Amino acid sequence: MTPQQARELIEHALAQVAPDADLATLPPDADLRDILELDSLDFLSFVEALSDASGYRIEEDDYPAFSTVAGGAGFLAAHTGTS
Amino acid sequence: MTEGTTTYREAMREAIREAMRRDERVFLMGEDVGAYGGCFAVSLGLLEEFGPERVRDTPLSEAAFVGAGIGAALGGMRPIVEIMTVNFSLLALDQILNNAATLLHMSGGQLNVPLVIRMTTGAGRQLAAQHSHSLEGWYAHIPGLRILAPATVEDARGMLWPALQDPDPVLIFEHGSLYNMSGVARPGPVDITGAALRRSGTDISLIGYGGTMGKALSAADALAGEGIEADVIDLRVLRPLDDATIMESVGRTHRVVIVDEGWRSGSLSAEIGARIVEQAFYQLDAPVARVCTAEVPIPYARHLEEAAIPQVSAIVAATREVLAS
Amino acid sequence: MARKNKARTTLNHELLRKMLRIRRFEERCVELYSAEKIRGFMHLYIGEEAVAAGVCQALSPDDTVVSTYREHGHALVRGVPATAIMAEMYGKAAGCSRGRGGSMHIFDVTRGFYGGNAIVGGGLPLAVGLALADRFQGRDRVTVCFFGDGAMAEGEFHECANLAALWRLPVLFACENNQYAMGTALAKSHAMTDLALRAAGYGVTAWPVDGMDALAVAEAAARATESIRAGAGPHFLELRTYRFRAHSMYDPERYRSKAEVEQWKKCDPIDALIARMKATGELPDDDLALLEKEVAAEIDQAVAFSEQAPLEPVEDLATFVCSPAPPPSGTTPVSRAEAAS
Amino acid sequence: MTGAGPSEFRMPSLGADMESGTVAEWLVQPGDSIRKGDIIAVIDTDKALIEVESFHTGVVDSLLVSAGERVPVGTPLALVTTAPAPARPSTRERPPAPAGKEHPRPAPGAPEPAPAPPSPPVTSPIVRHLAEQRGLDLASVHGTGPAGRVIRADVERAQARAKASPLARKLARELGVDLARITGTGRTGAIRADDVRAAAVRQGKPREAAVRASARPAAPAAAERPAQERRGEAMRQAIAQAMARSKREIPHYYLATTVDMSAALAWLRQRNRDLPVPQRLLPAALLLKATALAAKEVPRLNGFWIDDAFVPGDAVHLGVAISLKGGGLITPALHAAAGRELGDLMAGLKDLVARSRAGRLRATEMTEATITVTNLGDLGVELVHGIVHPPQVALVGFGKILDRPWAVDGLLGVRPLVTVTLAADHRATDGFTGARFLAVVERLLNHPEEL
Repeated sequence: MTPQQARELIEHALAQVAPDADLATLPPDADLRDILELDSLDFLSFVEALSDASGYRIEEDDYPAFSTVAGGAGFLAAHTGTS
Repeated sequence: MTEGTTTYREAMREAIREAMRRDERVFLMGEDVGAYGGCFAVSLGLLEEFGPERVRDTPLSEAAFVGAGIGAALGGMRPIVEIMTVNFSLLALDQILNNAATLLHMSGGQLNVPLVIRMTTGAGRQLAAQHSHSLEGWYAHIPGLRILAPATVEDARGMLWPALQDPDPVLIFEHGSLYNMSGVARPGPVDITGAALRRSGTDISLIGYGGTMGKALSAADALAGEGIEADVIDLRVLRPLDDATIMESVGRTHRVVIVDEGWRSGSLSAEIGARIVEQAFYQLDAPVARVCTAEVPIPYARHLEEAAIPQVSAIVAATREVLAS
Repeated sequence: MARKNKARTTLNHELLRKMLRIRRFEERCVELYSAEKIRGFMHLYIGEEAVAAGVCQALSPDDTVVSTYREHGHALVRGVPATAIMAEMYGKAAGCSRGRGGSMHIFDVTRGFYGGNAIVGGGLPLAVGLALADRFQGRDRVTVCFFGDGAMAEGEFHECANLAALWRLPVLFACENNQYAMGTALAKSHAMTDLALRAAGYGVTAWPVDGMDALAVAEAAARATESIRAGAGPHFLELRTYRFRAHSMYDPERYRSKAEVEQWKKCDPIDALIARMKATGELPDDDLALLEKEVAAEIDQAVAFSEQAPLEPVEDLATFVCSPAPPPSGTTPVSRAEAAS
Repeated sequence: MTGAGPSEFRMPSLGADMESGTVAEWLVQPGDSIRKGDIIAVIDTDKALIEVESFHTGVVDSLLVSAGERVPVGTPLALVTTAPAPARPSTRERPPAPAGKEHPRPAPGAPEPAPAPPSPPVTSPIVRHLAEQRGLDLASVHGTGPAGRVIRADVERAQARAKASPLARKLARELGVDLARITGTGRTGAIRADDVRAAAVRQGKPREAAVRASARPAAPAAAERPAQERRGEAMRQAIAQAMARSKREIPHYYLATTVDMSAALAWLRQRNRDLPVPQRLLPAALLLKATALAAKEVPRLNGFWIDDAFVPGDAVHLGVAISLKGGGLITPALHAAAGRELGDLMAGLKDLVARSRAGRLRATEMTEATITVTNLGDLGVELVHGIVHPPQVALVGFGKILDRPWAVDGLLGVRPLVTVTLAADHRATDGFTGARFLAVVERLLNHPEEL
């Protein structure tokens, strides 16, 4: 998928765990846990939703890449086939 | 009797003597109160001190001399009328109920009846059915009267004077089993408006008066041996009842046993039970229990009489029952 | 001219005035009862006025009276204001018993009038006690106790006659023998109908009097009270009289014949006295008219007063059950009761 | 039919501070068959929207309070007929049908003069049917209708009433305890005050709850403010009350120990690798399980201090401190945590957190915790000095799992460490007991396979 597609997937997943957040204004390099006040359970839910939507199983070792929107989009784009 | 103590009988006599010394208007009237010294020897020696005018023997005519007491009170005197025993008071019931208790109201507040009527009450002395009544509860039914039941030597000594100061009629019921009881009686009046807590506990409220007080306290002692701590309330004043003291106790213990030597049906204990239900229903953690006299005329034979009237064992058993229910 | 007549007052005039006040007052009471202004039991004295008038003629203002439930007459002649009596029957706060007594319980302690006792014989012990108090306090006073022939059957009469005689108390037992205890004729309830004789059996000086003759009653009462004041102990007058009306407002009078009543009405004490006074010239027509006018005015005024008098507030229902002042309190005992020994 | 009578479904007390609640939503209608444990309504407390469950199996007879109505705790909300649910349409028609038409049910073989027996007591067919359904003899029911007629309410009342002392009734009302759920210890089965207190304890309701609650001054007029804001303030008040009471009454002692989490995290990582993402475990699950097992092993810390005595919990119900997104904190219970599989526990935790934040907790979850765990590690906190939630006697705190220098066998290495703290009520236990507890936690975390 393209970084843009990945980004949309991430925002969609985030919307599920942080429904009140204004994702449009979210800086791409902001730490998600800090800015959205996600705890480990929220983060796990986020990963779950994203794994489900992207079809890619995000391992725990991959978690650091998903601390920002940009990082996550890059990771997914890199690890899924570009079509 | 040890030093400084006196008997209930002597305390009552001393109270009469003191009242007659303090107030010229006070006189004692009744059957055999003079030369005989009183049926229960309460007034022994008073005739010698005060003479036959003020220690006045009457014919056997309860209606006349109780009514004359009322009339004398209307006329400015402070009579003490002794009725030998409560059963004879029935012969004067008309005067007590229809005159003493009603005159103030019926006259629109014009006529006070500052009269004291003393009488012996209760069973326990093998006197059989006509001399063993506990009818104080009946009298406590009547508005306009104050009903006192001294259970201690101190109350026997201290209740008479304030009773004579009361502008309204006061009936004092002396339980026949108490006359020989000894104790310390300080001179001076005692309160005649409220009940007294004779013992403090947390598990049950034992409510009694007069002749049942000693039994209630003995029961409390026995219960303490089982780890049950009883509040023991001595009503002292049967009319008007001191609701506050009763409800305060029930509020702490949530359980009640009322001990009443009257017959159960329509008794004072029934009134108290009803008041507890009216005023402290939501404090109750068990039904109100009563230990009353069996509904029989009091028999003569000792074992039958004992079976008929409230006993320590029955109070203990009733308490256990309440705590288990 | 009327003024001049009024000033000429004799014993007969006084007795007549007393009796007329009772008669007219009670006649008005019947009217008011029918109009439902007065309720409860109401017992009328009409026919017996000579007794109240005559006995009370002998009393001084200090003397005390204990009466029965047929006591309007006694109260009126002892000076209880007609306004206070009428207002009481209206159940008004201005009634002498503040509306708590009604017809049967007229009290006025300031006039030594101790009621108004609706228990037959119930007032007798009070009279004995009042006399006993007088003895104790050294007061020179007579206590009159009115009661009916019915009370002579009650134990309280016999106890009290004995007690008063035993203690030689200054009591005048005024027995109004109107022949009926409610609806029971004297002879049907007493084996021995000579009531004075029975009283004498207790050591009480006693005699019968014509209770339809006010003057005779007054003279007997004067003799008795004089003797009592002299220390002779209680006296008993059997005052033979008759009530012209029913026992109470509910009484259909099945127990006596109209003829008997008519017979007694021929002895109407008021008519008899008027006739005697007219015969002697003591009572010109003008005087009688004036007297009637004065009595009517007094009663009119009592009715008017009672009509407009306020009721006792219901909030005050329980006043006068016990005295307002709490009894003096001593120390509250908290000590443990002594074990019975 | 020998079914039990109707039961009142009452406004539950969902916490010691709750005085009243609003029925936010009914999830059942009259005529619906329900089973014990079914969620039948959503209650808006001052804290949250909470799903409340039925304690009875039966048929919803009638709803007594409509959605949006605010009523005091203990107010009957619905009547549930607890007779075995008959097969019938889920929406029951209830017209004033003529006798015998709606419920053609004469007892088999009973020569009953149909349709309406003329013998007393006079009553309506509907009421007769109701009585039959509940196995009630109408003659024994006191009628309060016109001319002593037995009306519906009389029948309902006749069996809805548990045998309980007046004091027990009052306490139950104040403490929000359902008398129908209590077995009385009186000689004839009567429920007494102590039974209610014990039940309240089981539900984690302190004895003084009602007294305190009612003594609290009324909140300022709140009608015009948003519900969220009111709820926030009320929750602050509730927390303030509970914590102030804790600090006032509970003599706390505090213990801490640092646990090397390397074994636990390695085990977890390995396990998570083999599990589908939705079943993945968080370290928190291990910490909770370790706490639950330790509480089971050291039961003196699992329970309540009531009336100067320790009352042990019937199982380990872990109160999990959950911060709400809008601010505030609640500590719902993970029930019977010691006996649950890790995966189950994890799922339970996720569900609990989700429902807490959605305001959909259940009554029992709000009231039955026996020991509380607070985990502030997500926020970077290293050490938690907690305050015990009365009437519980212990609170376990976990900090953040951090890589730190750590000496192992004389050599310095970097290990993931977590500081575990215990705040405990010194009235109930001594430091020795607390130390044992922490030692068990450490041992379990060192041997995650035992979890």
